[in-house]
Amino acid sequence: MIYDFFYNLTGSQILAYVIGSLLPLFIFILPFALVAVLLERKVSAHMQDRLGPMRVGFHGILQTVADILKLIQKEDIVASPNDKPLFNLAPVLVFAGSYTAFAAIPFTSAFIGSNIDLGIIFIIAITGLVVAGILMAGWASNNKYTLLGAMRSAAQIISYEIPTILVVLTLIMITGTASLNKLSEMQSGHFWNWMILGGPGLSLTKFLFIPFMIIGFVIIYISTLAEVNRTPFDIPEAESELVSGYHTEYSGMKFAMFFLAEYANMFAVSAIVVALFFGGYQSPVGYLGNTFHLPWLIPIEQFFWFTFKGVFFVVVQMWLRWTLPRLRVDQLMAVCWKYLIPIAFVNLLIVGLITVL
Amino acid sequence: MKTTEEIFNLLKEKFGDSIIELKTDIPIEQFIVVNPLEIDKICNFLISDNDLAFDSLMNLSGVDDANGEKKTDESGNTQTTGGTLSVFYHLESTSLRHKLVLKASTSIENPEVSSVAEIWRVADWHEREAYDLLGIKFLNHPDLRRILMPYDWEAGHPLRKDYKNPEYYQGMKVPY
Amino acid sequence: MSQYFKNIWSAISTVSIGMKVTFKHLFVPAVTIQYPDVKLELPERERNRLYMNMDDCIGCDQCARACPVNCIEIETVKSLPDEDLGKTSNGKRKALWVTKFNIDIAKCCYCQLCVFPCPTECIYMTDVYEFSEFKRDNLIYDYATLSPEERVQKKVNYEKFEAEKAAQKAAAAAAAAAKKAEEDKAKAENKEVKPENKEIKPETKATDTESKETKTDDKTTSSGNNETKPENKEDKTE
Amino acid sequence: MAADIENKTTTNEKLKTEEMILNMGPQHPSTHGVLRLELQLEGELIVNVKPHIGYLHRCFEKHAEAMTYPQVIPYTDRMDYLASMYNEFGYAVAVEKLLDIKVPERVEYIRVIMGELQRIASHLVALGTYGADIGAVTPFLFCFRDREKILSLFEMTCGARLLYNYIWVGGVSHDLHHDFLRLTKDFVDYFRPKIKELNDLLSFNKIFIERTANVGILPLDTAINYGITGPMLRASGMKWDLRKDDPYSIYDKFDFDIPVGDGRMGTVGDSWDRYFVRVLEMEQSLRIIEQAIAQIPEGDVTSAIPKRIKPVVGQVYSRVEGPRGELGYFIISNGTVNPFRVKVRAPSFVNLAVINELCKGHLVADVITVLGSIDIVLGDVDR
Repeated sequence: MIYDFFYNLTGSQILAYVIGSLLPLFIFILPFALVAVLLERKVSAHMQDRLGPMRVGFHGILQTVADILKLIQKEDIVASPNDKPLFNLAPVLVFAGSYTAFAAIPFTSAFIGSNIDLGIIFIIAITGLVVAGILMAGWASNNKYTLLGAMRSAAQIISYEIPTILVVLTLIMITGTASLNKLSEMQSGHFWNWMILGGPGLSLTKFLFIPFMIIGFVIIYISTLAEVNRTPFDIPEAESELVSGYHTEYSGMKFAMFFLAEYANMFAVSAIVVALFFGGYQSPVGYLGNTFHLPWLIPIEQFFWFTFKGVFFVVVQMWLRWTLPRLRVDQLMAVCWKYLIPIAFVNLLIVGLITVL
Repeated sequence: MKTTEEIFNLLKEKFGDSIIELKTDIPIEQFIVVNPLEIDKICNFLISDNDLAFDSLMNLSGVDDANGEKKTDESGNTQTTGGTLSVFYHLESTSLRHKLVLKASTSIENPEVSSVAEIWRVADWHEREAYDLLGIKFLNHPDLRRILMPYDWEAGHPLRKDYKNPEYYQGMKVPY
Repeated sequence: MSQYFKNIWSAISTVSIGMKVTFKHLFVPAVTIQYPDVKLELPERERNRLYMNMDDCIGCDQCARACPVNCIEIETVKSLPDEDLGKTSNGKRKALWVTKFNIDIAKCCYCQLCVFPCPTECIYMTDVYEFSEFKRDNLIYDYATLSPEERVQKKVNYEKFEAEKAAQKAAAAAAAAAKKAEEDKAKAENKEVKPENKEIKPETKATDTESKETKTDDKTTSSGNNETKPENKEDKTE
Repeated sequence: MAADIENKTTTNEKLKTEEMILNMGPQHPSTHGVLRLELQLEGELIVNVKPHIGYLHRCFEKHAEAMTYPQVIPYTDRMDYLASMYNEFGYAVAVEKLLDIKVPERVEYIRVIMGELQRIASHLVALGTYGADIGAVTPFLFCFRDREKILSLFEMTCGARLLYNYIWVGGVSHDLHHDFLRLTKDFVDYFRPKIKELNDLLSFNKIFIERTANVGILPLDTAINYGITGPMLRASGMKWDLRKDDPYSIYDKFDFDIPVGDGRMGTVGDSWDRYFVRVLEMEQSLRIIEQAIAQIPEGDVTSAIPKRIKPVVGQVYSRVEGPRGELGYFIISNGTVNPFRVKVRAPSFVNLAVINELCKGHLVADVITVLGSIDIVLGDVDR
């Protein structure tokens, strides 16, 4: 829909596409990243009986803006032995990897970056790009600690994509479509139509799906947590061992890129979980727009519900970060290969059997 | 539970002359003065003998006895020659609950004491510290090098009574 | 196989207990205070910056001796007998001009060992803790109340007085020596009559009296400091 | 077919992988101070750990020879700066044994209360930083919030928060503040449920157990041979606490038991045991403080402080149970006002020597776990 609007406006297809997919980047993600950084510091502070940033602006509202300004004017140190081209390319790759994922996420029924059919497969493929960026950063900083950090994060992200794909397969099997947009439309109506509760319609299979959908949700939530390097899987930037892993040597704007990429990734990942299981932009309790017959109000409400659910899961990620200690590298692999993948397989088989019924 | 005298007599007839004397006049603690080059045989016996069983070495401390004769030559600064460096071993048996203090003193010119690091692993670092701060060389110590001072500190051993702080250490002024 | 599921179950249960604890703490009021705006009020025995009440100080150097890091430097000049320096608050007569009294607060280790031996309790620790400086030698607090010229002047006139006294003593000694010389001569005539040793004894006694005499007048001048030799352990209980 | 399998193995030998030397250098977020660990790594597996110490060496023993006996006390504070009350306690007991003076009853009780409060504060730092090393930051904040209460108790009595110079030879510098006993009682009641909360959050957390159980196992005989003392020795299964086995001061008046590691979450003597023994010890210290508050008599605290300490020529070795282990003072006096030689048997110095034995074959992350469980303070190691 947005695409047609730009097409009429600019007349050229490519331009419309580019602007269409770039729109979420500037209007939503950058402000979100600012808010998320402040939110994390405030949530972690109150969980630890302290106040968090209180000085810049009322109750520290402008703290992240101050951080960004500081990072912009900070000197961008590039150590002499560093491998310069790789060193400068790494943050761009990580930044690009996590932002292109937003192209396929449906914000509202009216707007989606690019409505491709293989939406979810595209997102998982793109997040693979982040691994290349991290490896580059680790290698180019010419520092033993960052090399260790990069090796660990490569192993971690790649091995945690398998459980994600398995759970996505179960969903594709049930709904028959890989496009997130169609998936969100299927989960319309009230919250009992959401995939977590067995998807639309009132058949027996719907109730049989519920336990497996919950297991699927838990697995995908844990594995996406690992993909974003959040505790308890934040080993690549384990402050206590690797002195903050692959982005130790970065400073100034490059570090800001890594930093914002991490928060954008957090939202992208929770947006995927929301789109897959919690009805994307559908509201759980019906739309005011319908009751007052104002059609233009619906997309705004949908946008509100989408961000509300997304931010809710981001806060749960933060909550996990400030509660749990960190797993060791081999335990991390054990959790993935011994626990998540077998359970995801069994889940896939059983759901397959049920759909055949 | 054995007192120091019983242990002294036991050691005396076992090792004969390498046990020099039992000192009881110094208040608070009596100790047995031992020949420094025999110390590892004595300690081997102390740990292996089952009614002594000194299985834990509490503390090993090097002391500069500062008992050399002072000679003030014409320019007025005093030169101490002679004198001894001694090493105190505080042993304890955790099972039989009795304690023992050994003293081994060597001359200050070439202070040599045989190492007990093989018997009690705790002695390893204590002996390195005694070497580092007092210059007592421990024979066949697994890895005798400085532990607290910088590895290339040439200005001698700080805890000696006649120690002077060097003016510069690798270009940095030492006394602030 | 059962261990497998036990692991999963214990992982989920302990993680959720932990999260319950942190969730509960979201609603616990914060314990931290915003420092520059809100300042913690300190107990009255607080030990931060040393304060020196100069007009009570008698220059006895007890605090400088008690300090483990020697961060107190005191120089005193004896006052002339005629000068009156007034009394300290608890009635001790002051006899020494304190020409230099500085505390290097950068070296001070805040152990309060100097406060206890002070006889007139003029050095004590206040609860001021914000006294950082840009230059390090601003941290050397100079408490002496005499202006620089007065200090030099005090020293000068004390030397002058010292020189006078020495000259006076020399003159007296010369006179005594001359007097003694005549005595010897007189004694020499009637020496055969009295035995040898009695003579020596009065001899030595004479010199004793003479030396005692010189000691006495030192005492008068420095009576200030040894009369007030403080009984060094007078504890100041709160 | 067999040929290429065969030469594949040979290329393997040619593919010589040499070890990587990783310097967990003096500035590292989790070495508890300026300690350099030279790790020889085979990939992530540890072949050998060589600790380099001495970065914080301030030659306490040389200072002590230039000071008078009371002036040494501010220097003992700066050795194990997280448990300076107990350093002073050890030094005071040693010199009192040398001078053979008897301290009034009230002073003994004050010293026990202060010592046990300092033990809790020191354990709180140990447990908090241990959680932070493993990755859980929240317990660190909770532990420091509770430690602040103890520091304000100390600040009320002697004016300082970290380095007190409060316990003197023969007594204490100030008498207790008039509402010190009431506030300590409130602290004890406030703190007991907080230990349970710490347990819920960290001690029994599955990930924490996974990270610390069966890591860095210290068998009992190597522990005794390495001279390990304190919570580390008790975690290896030996019931050895100087407060009971070599009693000093009035610890025999209180009943408290000594927690011993029992391998609940792994084998006996692993990192989890060393952590949990400290948690149990905090509860025992609370019991001691409660009994001490109940029985403390009245009396003057500065009566037995000698004016000038000039001990007779002699030597003494006395030891106390510090929060990190056996803290021994070997004092030789030559009859003058200054001690002739003061040698300190520092618990962290001895406990650190065993890190090579514990870390062999573990991963890099485990070095941090083992180092955190040993709980060293570099001021104590380097003196």
